[in-house]
Amino acid sequence: MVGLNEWLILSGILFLIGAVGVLTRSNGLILFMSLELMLNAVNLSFVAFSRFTGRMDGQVFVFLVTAVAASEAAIGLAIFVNLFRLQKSVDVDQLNSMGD
Amino acid sequence: MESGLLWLIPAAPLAAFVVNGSVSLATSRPGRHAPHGLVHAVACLGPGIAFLVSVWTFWQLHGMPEGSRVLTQHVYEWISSGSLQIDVAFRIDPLSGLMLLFVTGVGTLIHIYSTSYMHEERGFARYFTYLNLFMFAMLILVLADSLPLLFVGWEGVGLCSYLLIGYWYDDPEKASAGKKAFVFNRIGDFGVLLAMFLIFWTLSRAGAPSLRFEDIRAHLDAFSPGVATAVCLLLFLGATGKSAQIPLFVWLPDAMAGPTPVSALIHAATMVTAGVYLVARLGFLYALAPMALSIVALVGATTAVVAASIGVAQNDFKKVLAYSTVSQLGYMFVGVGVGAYGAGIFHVFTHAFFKACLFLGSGSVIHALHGEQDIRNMGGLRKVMPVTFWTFLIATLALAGIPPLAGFFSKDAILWEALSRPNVVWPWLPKLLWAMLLLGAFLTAFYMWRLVALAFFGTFRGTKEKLHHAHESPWPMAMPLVVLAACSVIVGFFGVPGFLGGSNAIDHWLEPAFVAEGHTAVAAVAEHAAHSAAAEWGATGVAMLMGLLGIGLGHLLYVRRPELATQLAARFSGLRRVLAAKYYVDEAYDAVVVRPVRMLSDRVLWRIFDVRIIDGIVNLLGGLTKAFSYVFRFFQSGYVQTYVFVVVLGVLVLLWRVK
Amino acid sequence: MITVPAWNSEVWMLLAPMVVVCLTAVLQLTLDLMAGERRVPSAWISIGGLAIAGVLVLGRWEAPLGQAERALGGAIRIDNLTVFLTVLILGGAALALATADGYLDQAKRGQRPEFHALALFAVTGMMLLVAAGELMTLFLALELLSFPTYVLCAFRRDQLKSSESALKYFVLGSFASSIFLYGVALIWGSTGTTVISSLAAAPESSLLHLGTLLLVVGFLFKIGAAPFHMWVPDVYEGAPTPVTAFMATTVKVAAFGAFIRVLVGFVVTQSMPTATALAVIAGLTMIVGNLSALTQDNIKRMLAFSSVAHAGYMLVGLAAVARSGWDTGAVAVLYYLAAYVFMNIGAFTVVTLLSRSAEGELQFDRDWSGSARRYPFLGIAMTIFMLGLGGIPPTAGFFGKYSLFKAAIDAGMMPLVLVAILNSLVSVYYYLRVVVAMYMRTERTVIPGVLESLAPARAHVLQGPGAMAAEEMVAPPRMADGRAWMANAVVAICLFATLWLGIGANLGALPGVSRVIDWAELAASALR
Amino acid sequence: MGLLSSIVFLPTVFALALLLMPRGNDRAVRVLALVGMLVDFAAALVLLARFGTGSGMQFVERVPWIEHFGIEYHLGVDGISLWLVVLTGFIAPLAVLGSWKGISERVREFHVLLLLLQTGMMGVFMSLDLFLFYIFWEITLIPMYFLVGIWGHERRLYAAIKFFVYTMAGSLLMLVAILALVLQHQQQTGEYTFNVLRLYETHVPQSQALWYFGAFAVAFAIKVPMWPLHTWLPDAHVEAPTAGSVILAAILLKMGCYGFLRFAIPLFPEAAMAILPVLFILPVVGIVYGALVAMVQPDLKKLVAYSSVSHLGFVMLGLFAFNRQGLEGALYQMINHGLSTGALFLMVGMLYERRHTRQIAAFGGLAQSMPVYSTVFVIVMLSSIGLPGLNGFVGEFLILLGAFHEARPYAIVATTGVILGAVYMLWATQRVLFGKLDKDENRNLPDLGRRELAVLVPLVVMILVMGVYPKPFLSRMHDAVGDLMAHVESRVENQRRADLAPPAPWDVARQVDATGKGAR
Amino acid sequence: MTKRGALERVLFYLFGGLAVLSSLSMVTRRNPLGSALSLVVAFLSLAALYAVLKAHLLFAIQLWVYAGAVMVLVLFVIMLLNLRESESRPQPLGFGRFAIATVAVAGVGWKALSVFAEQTGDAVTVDDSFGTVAGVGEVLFTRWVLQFEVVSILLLAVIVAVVVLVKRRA
Repeated sequence: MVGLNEWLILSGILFLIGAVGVLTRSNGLILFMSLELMLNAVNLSFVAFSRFTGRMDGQVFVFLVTAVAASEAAIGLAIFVNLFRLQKSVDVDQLNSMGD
Repeated sequence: MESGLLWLIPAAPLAAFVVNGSVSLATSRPGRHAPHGLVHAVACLGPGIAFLVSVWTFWQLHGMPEGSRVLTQHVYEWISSGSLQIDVAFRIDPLSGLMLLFVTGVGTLIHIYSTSYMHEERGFARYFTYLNLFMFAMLILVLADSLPLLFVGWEGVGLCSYLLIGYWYDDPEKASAGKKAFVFNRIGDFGVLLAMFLIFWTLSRAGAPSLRFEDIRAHLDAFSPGVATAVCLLLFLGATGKSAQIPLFVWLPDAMAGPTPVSALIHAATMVTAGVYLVARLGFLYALAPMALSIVALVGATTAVVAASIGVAQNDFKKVLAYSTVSQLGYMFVGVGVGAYGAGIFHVFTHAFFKACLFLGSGSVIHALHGEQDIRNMGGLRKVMPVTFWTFLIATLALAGIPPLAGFFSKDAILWEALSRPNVVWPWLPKLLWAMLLLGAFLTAFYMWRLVALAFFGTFRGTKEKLHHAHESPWPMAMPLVVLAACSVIVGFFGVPGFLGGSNAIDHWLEPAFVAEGHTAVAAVAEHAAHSAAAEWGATGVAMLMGLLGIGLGHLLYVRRPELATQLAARFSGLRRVLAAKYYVDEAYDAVVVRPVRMLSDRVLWRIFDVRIIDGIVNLLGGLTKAFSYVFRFFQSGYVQTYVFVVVLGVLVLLWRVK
Repeated sequence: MITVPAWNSEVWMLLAPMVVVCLTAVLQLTLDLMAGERRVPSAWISIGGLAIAGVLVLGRWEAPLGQAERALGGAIRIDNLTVFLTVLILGGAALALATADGYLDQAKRGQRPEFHALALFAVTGMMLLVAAGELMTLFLALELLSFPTYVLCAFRRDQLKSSESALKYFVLGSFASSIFLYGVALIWGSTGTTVISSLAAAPESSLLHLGTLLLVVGFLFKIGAAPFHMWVPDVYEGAPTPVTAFMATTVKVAAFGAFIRVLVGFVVTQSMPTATALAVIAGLTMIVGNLSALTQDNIKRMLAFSSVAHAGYMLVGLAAVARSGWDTGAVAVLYYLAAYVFMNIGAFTVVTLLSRSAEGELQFDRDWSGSARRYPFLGIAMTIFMLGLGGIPPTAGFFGKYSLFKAAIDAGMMPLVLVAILNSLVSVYYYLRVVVAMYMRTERTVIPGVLESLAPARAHVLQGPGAMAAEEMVAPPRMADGRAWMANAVVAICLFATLWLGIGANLGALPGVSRVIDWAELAASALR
Repeated sequence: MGLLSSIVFLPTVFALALLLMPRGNDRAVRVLALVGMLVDFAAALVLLARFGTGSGMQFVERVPWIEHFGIEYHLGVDGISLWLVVLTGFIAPLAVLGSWKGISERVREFHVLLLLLQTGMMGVFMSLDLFLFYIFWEITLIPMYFLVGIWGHERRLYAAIKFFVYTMAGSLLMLVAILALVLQHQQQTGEYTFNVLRLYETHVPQSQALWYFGAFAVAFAIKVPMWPLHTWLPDAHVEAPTAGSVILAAILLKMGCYGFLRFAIPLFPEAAMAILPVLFILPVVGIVYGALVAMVQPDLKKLVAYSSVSHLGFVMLGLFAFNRQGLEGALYQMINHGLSTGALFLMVGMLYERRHTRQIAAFGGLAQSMPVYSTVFVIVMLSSIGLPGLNGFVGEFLILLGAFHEARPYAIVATTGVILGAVYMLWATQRVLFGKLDKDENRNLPDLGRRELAVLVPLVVMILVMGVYPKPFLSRMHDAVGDLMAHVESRVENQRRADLAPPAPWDVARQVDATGKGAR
Repeated sequence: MTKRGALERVLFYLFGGLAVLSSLSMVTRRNPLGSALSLVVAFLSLAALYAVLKAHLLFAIQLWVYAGAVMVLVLFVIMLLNLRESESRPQPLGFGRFAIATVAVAGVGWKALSVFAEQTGDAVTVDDSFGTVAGVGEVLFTRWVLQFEVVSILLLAVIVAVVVLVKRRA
């Protein structure tokens, strides 16, 4: 049997990889994908908890989160598209017109 | 006894001050002129009325039984705070009565004199305003029944002195002299203030908080010897300021920058004697502090000699007189310092007349010579200005202590008292005092005769033009001279000592003012050692001899053999220079006090402490805050991933610290 | 086992305010389609919708928790706290949106209805957020308020700053919501429930602690507490000014409201050093916010950092709640929120009014020199707002700070109060800089911002004596010159509120400080 | 609306009226502002006339305000605040009149701010609720800040900000102390109140009381300003427009002294007594230091500013002496300083209007071209250096006398201030008024005009009256000062009894003082 | 039971490892297209893991929504913007950025994962409806119906939002 701890650790690792991606990739799209990965990592832990407690609420949460993630994708990509129109790039390293 | 009229004495000059002040202000704008007649009339009327009332009061006082000769008037409550109650209340006893008499008398004369002397001045209304104010303040000083009220007059006369010295304010030196006078007086006032606080504190502890002279006299038991000494020395500090004694004497010669009548009135006859008056007024307190008295006497004697020696080397007509005044004030302090208040005040009294006469005479000369003050440019005025000459001569002889003029009696009284009264603190003091005073007497006679000789004898050394214009002064100037000269002859007879067959009326008159009833300590000091009349005769003779010697030497050097004087001057040129430069006291003050303090204030306190340190800290705090601002802004890089990174760091720290 | 919510009228009444706002958003879009070329008074529609919602929600004041709430499984709690916060949100939104039309016209940006619709959706999210009694609902509400806000930030599509701010907000916001969500996951996983009231009784575990921590981080991000504040300045600066006003106020109210509920609901009951942590964060937030604001030249950026600082002040109140458990801290925070809404919307509206061509001339030191002379009302108003933000009597800001400090002292947190005091002092300096610029510097005749924006060829032509006239010609009208009465009215309302909430006494129907405090206390009593 | 409220808010009403006036008519603005100030002064005079003897507060107005926190709108006046109210009323019209010509820009705003400032100052002196007091206290800051910042001179921005931040620093500390005190009171009595009179009875443990007193003291000391927290003052004074300087010197600084008298000392008497040596040292240093630094100032206005540091050192010394003479002297000196320094600033302003410089070196010999001005200047200067017969002496004398009772060494050093005061004032007078009129610019300076006379004559008259006949002023202080002393003494006595400590030397003198009073 | 357990373990490590590897690949690809494809693999692995966890509905949803819709959207945008080697520029923090980020994240991970590692517990036995459309649907539409509605509003808002952002100028 795979223990809850293992599931959680897997979820955690994925989350952390996503975090590293957000931290390091200056390509906006890859950064964005990393964010999606983080949400998915959380989803995994929801499902794992659901499985280990027998409550299906966790799966409902995943359902809801998936919808949110899709929305996030739409919004995020729209923002990128808009930005690309202005900047001809989605490189976040080029984005510091503000800042001290 | 309550008297309803005392208020009139100060009020009259005050009213004159108000009127003249208004006139002066109203006509101050260019192109306007104050009416001479009105100003003169008002100006003279003020002190005149005061004089008349004073005479009347004096008469009344005289008519009262000895020992209870006190007239009082409570005018209104001035300051009242808790146990402190200071009233505007007047009190005339024999001492203040006497002072009153000659202050108003001489004052009136000098007002009259001034009407002529200041006739050409554009600002004469202002002059009389100040002069009237001075009379008011001086009368308050004399009439006050408490120390604070006396202090009002005390500072008031200082103010007027300041204003009048700086009367010709457009001359920076004159304005500066006024300031100097005020500041030196203030140093003295510092002492007076502290003395008042100490007295009040002492009396508070004794359960009788007050600053009235009567109350102080009634609670002398409250003063321990130490406190009494402290109070007396503090008061004496005030006296040295006002009466130009060492170490605060340097302002008085400079004060000659004022118009000459002012010098006569304020810086010779009245104000400068206020210090003596103060010591005499609180004589019962000084009696508790023999040490303080001895110091007073010693300082007085030293001043007498030092000032006289400086006077020898001065060439400014008025400066000579000024040093003479300082010197004579020293005599007065010796008088009061040895406990002979009567003698001291007697000298104040006589000095007022002959010194005023001398100053007015000098004014007459200066007036005639259109402002010439250097005696080296004078000479032979004897014939041009006979009235001035003769009155001046009389006054000079009086000052030199030639019998039977006024100065003789008073000076002799002091000399004798100084010699004859044993000193409990320093037994050797009487002889030393006597010797110094003799030296002073000799020098006085010498420089005075030098002055007379250079100014009135010989031939005129100034320009022809000046001689041509020189003339005898008009009657408003001449009349006071004559009156004062006459007084210089007469007033001495009020104090003819017993051994000369006199009754020493002044001493008897004044005595009740100095004695605290039933106070043993006072009695102990006041007790005369028994001396034979022969000794008194001898001492008097020596003193008189000194005066004659001085005159003789002066006559020899400046009338008979002027070349000898030149030779002597060349021989002792170093000494001459030191004397002419007043022992470099001014320079010493400048180097030791004025410059360092100014330097300290400017360079250290202001530019370093205030601006650099305090403000520096304030600004540094501001600057540091701003610097931190830039530190934080450095992290606000504008890169989104930096922000994410900081979030992760935040989580990291929270995880590791909180969990 | 599973309670089926009875969706009866009672439930609908409960949700009615949110529904109304949501429908208003839809109405905006529909009307736009139907109106064609005609101008739709979008702002008025929004205000109307918000007002109706306000009336509806006020009906729930002091109402007991009914069957309906239980029916929803604790997902929604319309208690006094909700009502108080909702009214604040609605009021703030109405004020912020009232200024939007003028701004958009000036910016020559269409899509006004969409703007309002998005904002109203966000308001729906906020209302839900403050009403949520369950973590998943909280999460959804958070996202519902965030997504439209991201887009609102990017509303000036033509401006790089606008898009950049949206991107930053989006990236960081998503990152933070992931963390938040992870927290929810762990909490649910360790306790089996996400309902706040049940969580209080749940057994503690390290997993729960971890989840709680992540949840709190999510909140701290939303309220802009250090070190999770770094998005604030860039986003506030880049976003269109009315959006900034909207974000800086309503979002903060919503986030703080929810945070208080969560905090008191189950965080403080756990054996974690919550109070200390909050105190440290509060201190750090104040320091970072104030010190960073100190040297800013861009007014919006300065106000952004100031809003960070204000989050710090309010965290002082929360720290006091966490320390003492008394609700005085919560009362203070609620009062402060009310004050903060008015002061900030007022300030940002003045910014809107004073910046020519929308988003120009924000370097207040330079661009606003002497502007109080031409716009005396705005000058006075801005001064009062700045004084208020600086916490100087007689303004709401002072009273807010006063009650916060009082709560903290009550809770025995004197050192924190002293830190706050020092910070107030620092803040006074930069708030006054604005006043200095407006009043004490001489008015500029040539506006560099305008000249720089011109092509170099034309700029040098303008150097000559004709520069003045040319400047008048090329400079687009300030909003203050044109259709700005609504914005001015907003300023006036905020001005009055800022003063009245500082020193007002109860005058008949007009609530004074005392009554508002009473209300805040009633609201906070819902936390017990 | 009660009398006190009228006095407080009449200026506000006039300020609002000014705001409603159409633009452009500066003269009407000035007249209206002047009328406003005069009406306020008249109200203050009514207060003075109706002020009765007896202890306790008079004309009390007490209305619940922010009930939730026990905050009340609570005004009252006793012999301590009475004169400050009257002084405030007296100075304000003169300040308006004094800036009739000097202010030509933004006239309306200027006067609105002056009127608002008036409200704030009046409020400070009348508030009996700590919270209300704090609000008024801070309110005064804002108009002053603008007055300096808008109508000031070259370095006005620096000065204005410095003034504001410096003062804020202190008052924020005070706010914390207020809160802590109120909390303490609540814990002891269960009553949440800001009523000063109630808070007087709060017992604060000494360890905390020292902190609270410190916080209050710093706030007030900055305002006074006490050395070494004085450096904002020269800057603010020099940069402020005339009216600003006048009000700053005459009234605002008194708020600090008043704060000590009404709040800091009676609230925490034990703490004050515990650090008495420090409280004596600072004013004494201030007296000497202020005088020395004033002496070397090349800028006339700065000189007057530093002289304020010195003069307020006297006030504070008297205050901390805390016996009847010291307290009444301090109160008296507050008024004196208001009159004389106010007048000096007005006169410096008049010079500035004529010559656009304040450098002493730019003048000289003005007595020739401006005799009336010079006369007034000299009178005011003499008042400032405490010449007997003028008002300054009465205050200084009482203060030093009082201080001498409590702390002789300090009093002795402080008395040197009398000398130094004369030095710098006379020197400045000499350089400005006397000497040769050798600068062409000064030759044709017009003397005082009718308006300027109208400004200065009331001041000079008061200077004279207060010097010659201080009784009506002092007698109205007696009851309030007595109350204050009784309160503090009983507090300290209680503590002493609790501590079983031997009586301090200063108390012996006080007891003697009390018996002396009885004997009279 | 053990056999099933073993199978589960194998599947867990297989898909778990795949998910981790593909995630790493996603994060480290230089080309966004490569990243996107890696992410698809990760999503698919996650879907498989959902299946292992008996979340059948979610398995499907994961395939449709993530691997399908979201990734198509991403790829579409990548194509639209024609993004290729866009990271040729030196980065502000260079390689250091990667190192620092990893350290920081590892620091967080160390603490968090150690908490996870403490978690024990076995999967509970569940009935057949667990994770099915019917089972999840029942819960969703009873207890979580309000949240469901909220999501619908969210989607509506997002539609408006996206239109606002990308609509061509009128």
